[in-house]
Amino acid sequence: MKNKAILEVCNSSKSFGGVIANHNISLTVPEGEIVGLIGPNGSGKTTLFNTIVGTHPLDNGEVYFEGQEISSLRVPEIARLGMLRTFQQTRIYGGMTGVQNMRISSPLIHDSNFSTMFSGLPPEVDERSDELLEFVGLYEKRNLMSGDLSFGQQKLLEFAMALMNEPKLLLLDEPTAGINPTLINGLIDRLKLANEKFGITLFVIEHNMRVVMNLADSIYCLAHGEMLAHGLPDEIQNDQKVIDAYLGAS
Amino acid sequence: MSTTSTGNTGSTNPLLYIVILAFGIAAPFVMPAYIQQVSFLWIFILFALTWDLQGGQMGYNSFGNIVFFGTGMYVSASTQVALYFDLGAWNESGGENTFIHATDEYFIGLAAGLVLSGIVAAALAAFLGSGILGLRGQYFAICTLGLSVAAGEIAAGIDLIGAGSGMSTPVWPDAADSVIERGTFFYILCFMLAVATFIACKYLYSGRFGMVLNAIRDDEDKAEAMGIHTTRYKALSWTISAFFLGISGAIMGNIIGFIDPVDVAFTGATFGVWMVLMAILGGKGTLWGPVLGAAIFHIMQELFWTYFLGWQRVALGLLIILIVVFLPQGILGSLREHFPEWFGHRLEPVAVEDEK
Amino acid sequence: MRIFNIGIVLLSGIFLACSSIAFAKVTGDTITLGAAVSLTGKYSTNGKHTKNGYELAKNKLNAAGGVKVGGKSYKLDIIYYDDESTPARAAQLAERLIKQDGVKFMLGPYSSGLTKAIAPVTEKYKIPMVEANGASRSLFTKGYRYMFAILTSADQYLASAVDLAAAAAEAKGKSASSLKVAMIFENDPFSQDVRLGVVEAYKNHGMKAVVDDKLPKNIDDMSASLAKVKATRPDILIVSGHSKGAATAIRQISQMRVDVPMLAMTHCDSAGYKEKFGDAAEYTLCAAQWHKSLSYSDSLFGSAADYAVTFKGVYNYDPPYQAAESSAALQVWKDAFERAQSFDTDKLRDALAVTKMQTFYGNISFDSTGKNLGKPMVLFQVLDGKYKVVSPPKWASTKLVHPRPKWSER
Amino acid sequence: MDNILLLIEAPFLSVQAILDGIIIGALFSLAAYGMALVWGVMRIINIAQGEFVILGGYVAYFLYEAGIHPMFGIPVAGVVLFVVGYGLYKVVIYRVVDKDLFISLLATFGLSILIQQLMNIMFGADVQIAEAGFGTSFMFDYNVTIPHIRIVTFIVSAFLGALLVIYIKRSRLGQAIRATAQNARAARVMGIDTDHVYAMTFSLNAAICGATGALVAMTFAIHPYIGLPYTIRSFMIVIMAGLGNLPGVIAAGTGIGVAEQFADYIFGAEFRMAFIFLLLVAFLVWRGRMLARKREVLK
Repeated sequence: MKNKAILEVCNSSKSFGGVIANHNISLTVPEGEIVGLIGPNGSGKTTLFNTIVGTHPLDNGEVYFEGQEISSLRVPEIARLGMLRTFQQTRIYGGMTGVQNMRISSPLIHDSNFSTMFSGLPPEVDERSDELLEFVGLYEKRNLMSGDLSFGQQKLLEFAMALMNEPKLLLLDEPTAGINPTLINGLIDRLKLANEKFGITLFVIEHNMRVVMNLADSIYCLAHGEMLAHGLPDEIQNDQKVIDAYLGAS
Repeated sequence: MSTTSTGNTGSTNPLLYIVILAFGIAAPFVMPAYIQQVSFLWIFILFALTWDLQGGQMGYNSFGNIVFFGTGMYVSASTQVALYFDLGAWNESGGENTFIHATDEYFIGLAAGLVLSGIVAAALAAFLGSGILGLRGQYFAICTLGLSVAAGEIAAGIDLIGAGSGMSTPVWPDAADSVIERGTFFYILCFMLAVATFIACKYLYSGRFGMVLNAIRDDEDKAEAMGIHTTRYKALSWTISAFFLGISGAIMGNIIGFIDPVDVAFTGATFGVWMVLMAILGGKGTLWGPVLGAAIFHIMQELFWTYFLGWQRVALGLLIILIVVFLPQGILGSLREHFPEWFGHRLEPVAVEDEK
Repeated sequence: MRIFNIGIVLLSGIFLACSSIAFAKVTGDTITLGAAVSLTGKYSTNGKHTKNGYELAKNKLNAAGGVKVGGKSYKLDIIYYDDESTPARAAQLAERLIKQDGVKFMLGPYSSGLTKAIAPVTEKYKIPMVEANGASRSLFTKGYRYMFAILTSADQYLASAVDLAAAAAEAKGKSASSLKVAMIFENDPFSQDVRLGVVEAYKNHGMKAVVDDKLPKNIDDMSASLAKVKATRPDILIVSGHSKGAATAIRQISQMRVDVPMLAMTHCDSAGYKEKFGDAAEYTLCAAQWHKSLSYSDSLFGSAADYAVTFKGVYNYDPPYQAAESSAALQVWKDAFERAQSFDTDKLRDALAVTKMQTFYGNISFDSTGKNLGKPMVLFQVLDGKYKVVSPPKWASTKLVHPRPKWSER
Repeated sequence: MDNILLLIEAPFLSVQAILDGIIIGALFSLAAYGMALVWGVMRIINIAQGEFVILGGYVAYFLYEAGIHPMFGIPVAGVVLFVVGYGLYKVVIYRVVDKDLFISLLATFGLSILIQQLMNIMFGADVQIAEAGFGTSFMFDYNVTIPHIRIVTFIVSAFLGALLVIYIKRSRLGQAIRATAQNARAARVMGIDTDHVYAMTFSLNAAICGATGALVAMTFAIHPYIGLPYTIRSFMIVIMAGLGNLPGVIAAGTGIGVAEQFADYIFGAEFRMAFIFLLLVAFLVWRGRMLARKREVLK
């Protein structure tokens, strides 16, 4: 492994009332890389994300972020450490404008004590927000209600908000779902750029094989709540188990 | 889905402030006969503004804010009395005892009462908030409704503050009339408090506080996922509302002069609901909406009282239904929906100068 | 900009609305009085009695030539507002009556709580108020100079029932101090004041309280309290809680067969007690400010019985004492106007303070705190479906039936 | 303290409290079941529930005044309130049924004020009762009383509850109601006229309240302003029991009924309302805390 692991999951298990969603899953995400996570519908990908960022408590196992155990921390605490996730169903603040969505995502908000809670935000935040809106191509729509934006634009805005937060690790849940195919290439470029330019490690759930092969440095594959395979994109593409899982043969 | 006015929406014409301030200052001279109604107007504006701090901006629809109003009322009245007399004896007031505050006693007591009422109400909000603000949606609404009813019933059971017999506030000293008339004095307090509340809200909404509240309203899970200390902001927002409501209760108690636990202090079914309606009528989640809503509501209500004698509550019930059915976004909310560009929501192709 | 326009329109609206002030006190040949009464809310039954009492007396007085001041005869008129049975509203309305409608002469609302809210306002503006329905004694300890109450204060409502029980016990050779008292009172200013009077009375006799329950204002069930009464077997059960309390009590006492030697309450007649409950109401002692069988009379209404006939002719029900008091309040005003021969509020106050008159409702004269000293409370007992006065002895039309027969023996 | 001693000294008080509590609880359960129905199917919390109950009480009262035995008021009030409920749905409720929950909460709150005031204007604020004229039974040497009307109330509540459950289970409309409750959109796709289902659900709830009200008029007393406690109790029962859980509703209903009676004895009746409402608050906070432990929120 060339880089040290930023995220490590050891033997994570989670079940919901008898239905096992994740069973003994272990994986590592090396710092600075883009790691993909694939698997058929219902294989437990989103559950894994949820347990990593603290939405559900783990039944078993541990999660380490930058060497620190975070298994029992809650969502906001984990987010403040620098691990952020986006949602499959895009979630933005629909009643606020694009600019406001960006400003509120500034990591300065993490610091909330009596003196800072009531203050404004420094001008650097606006500069950075303009820069990122420009980056995702939403600058001219920045003062529209974000709830009125198209679905794809909201997806981009959510991505920009995540970047605004300056995370060390970003967990993306199907970033291309529902996006016009002609825009997908642009999105892939931006993801790669974010990884290179801002140095953000990405961990991406993705259904679109073309995208994930193009994007990821390495790929994990889940099926029926268990880790099926791990390897470089080429290895995964040719892995018989993965192919079977996707075709439903297993 | 509601709307917002934080940060960079269309700026308000400064003339409006001047006109409102002029109105506020001139009212006691221009229409002295209406001084109490205008005092109530300011308090109603405060009600709507403080409710909106949770209901509109934060998405936590509270029916329980009246608890802080009533608490402030009792705290202030008790302080005013207890500083100089035995509280229990005051409230039982059997026999031929009379209790009369001297002029300086009255005003010192009142000052202490006003300050304490704000502090105690705020502390209560911080305490209650830690438990109740963890609930969401209708559970929060109903829980606060339960709280407001329970508060009145509990107050009605405490003998020290007069229990169900209620409590009279100290009588205005006649000697003070040579300096200032009672109505005018309380009018000034109401006006100043409403202005202070407005300024506080405006300030809060202009910075990150308002933005965080809006984020909680739009998607609390997302806000948490982005690492925001949501609990802290929620509790603080309630505490701020409670502070102003507590003081308004203290003033109101003195204006009315008699505190009944259920009908004057913890009036969940009247003031408690009206504050919600006023904010919704004007447009919740906006700074000016509650102000506008309170003004319209108050005027309508006074007209109902005058012209629909005995039917005014029927009219009120109808009004509630009409508002929520046909104008759920409120006046400003509907305007924003139809004319978003008035509020600064427009395409800006080139980088124009940054607002704010 | 738009918001600005809205603001301007709104503000001008307020100014416009306020410019239509109608000043009224005495214009032409009309004297205008003001009253906030409960037309809606929990007191609306008694609020209606109050208003009917005012209206009847007003019409009767006007028909009889009105009020003569300075050789001119004036008609009476009354401005009503609905206080919705809440003190907050009542205080606002008093302010409104005085400052906007220019009312200089006030009539009282229904209930002690509302009177408590209005009295500070009338006092502040030095507007005399004759009130007929605020009996709480804390009204008379605040040094109010402009408030005159034509009724007996609430603490005396049922104290005489305790005295009656004591007398009955002593007549049988038992000591009064051996008696046990059970009290169930609504948690509101009036009923709690009644309770204070009862507490004073039973302490005087050295009796012991075994049940002392307060009921919430929204009560529709007092079975828990009554079960306690059954368990403790008191000699006297005293209940007060406006009409609602009276109706609930009598129903559940008969349902649960609560046997007590003496049962006393307030608000029997306004609850439509004997009409609605028939046998269940038998032998109950009821406190009242007034009753049509009393031998008071005046020149306007004739005797108390005549008043009842007149009232029934207009409103189609027997007048409860709340209506009678209210009618009498207007007679007090007329008397004061004619003695003062002036519309000056201070002169009227002084005239009111020395009132000494006889009405169908009873004698009226005020002490320095403003309460009526001229007449006592009466207690009647429901016997054979009729109200019979049993106390004070002067008016007693029959002897007290004591103890109440047990339910099983009826 | 004295109160607790009294309970120990006179054990039949406890028997009385439990009996009264169960019977009252049955009455609450009925109204609560209607509320759960509307809540589950339409996602509306009906604040006017208590007013429907009182309105039903007035129907029974007027029959009684007209010389008809108020027991007939149970079906008649059911029918009358069904019509009232249908009318209110068509005029007001259908406009808020798909909106934010808070909007419908406020709308029904407006309805409740409106109905209260109209009742006050039309029927007066007097306390009214419809006397069924049944006797009373005694136990333990006259110490425990059971008015027969309460037994009747209990039986009728149980019978109506059972009838309702069977109806919802078996009938076509019942099936449509359950389908809509589970997933309104899917039900619509499957050709169920959800608007009709909503109208029927709301009217059915009103009818249940009406029948409950007739029983209330016979057991307790009615007047225009006494609806709110019924609403709140129904609500409490529903949250304690959960939606669509009839055994839970009955258990919670009788539980609250009994708890209230004991609270009366122990804390004094003046704290009865406070007790109910604080119980509500405490229960909600407790549930919120329990869920937070699982990193979930009460939604």
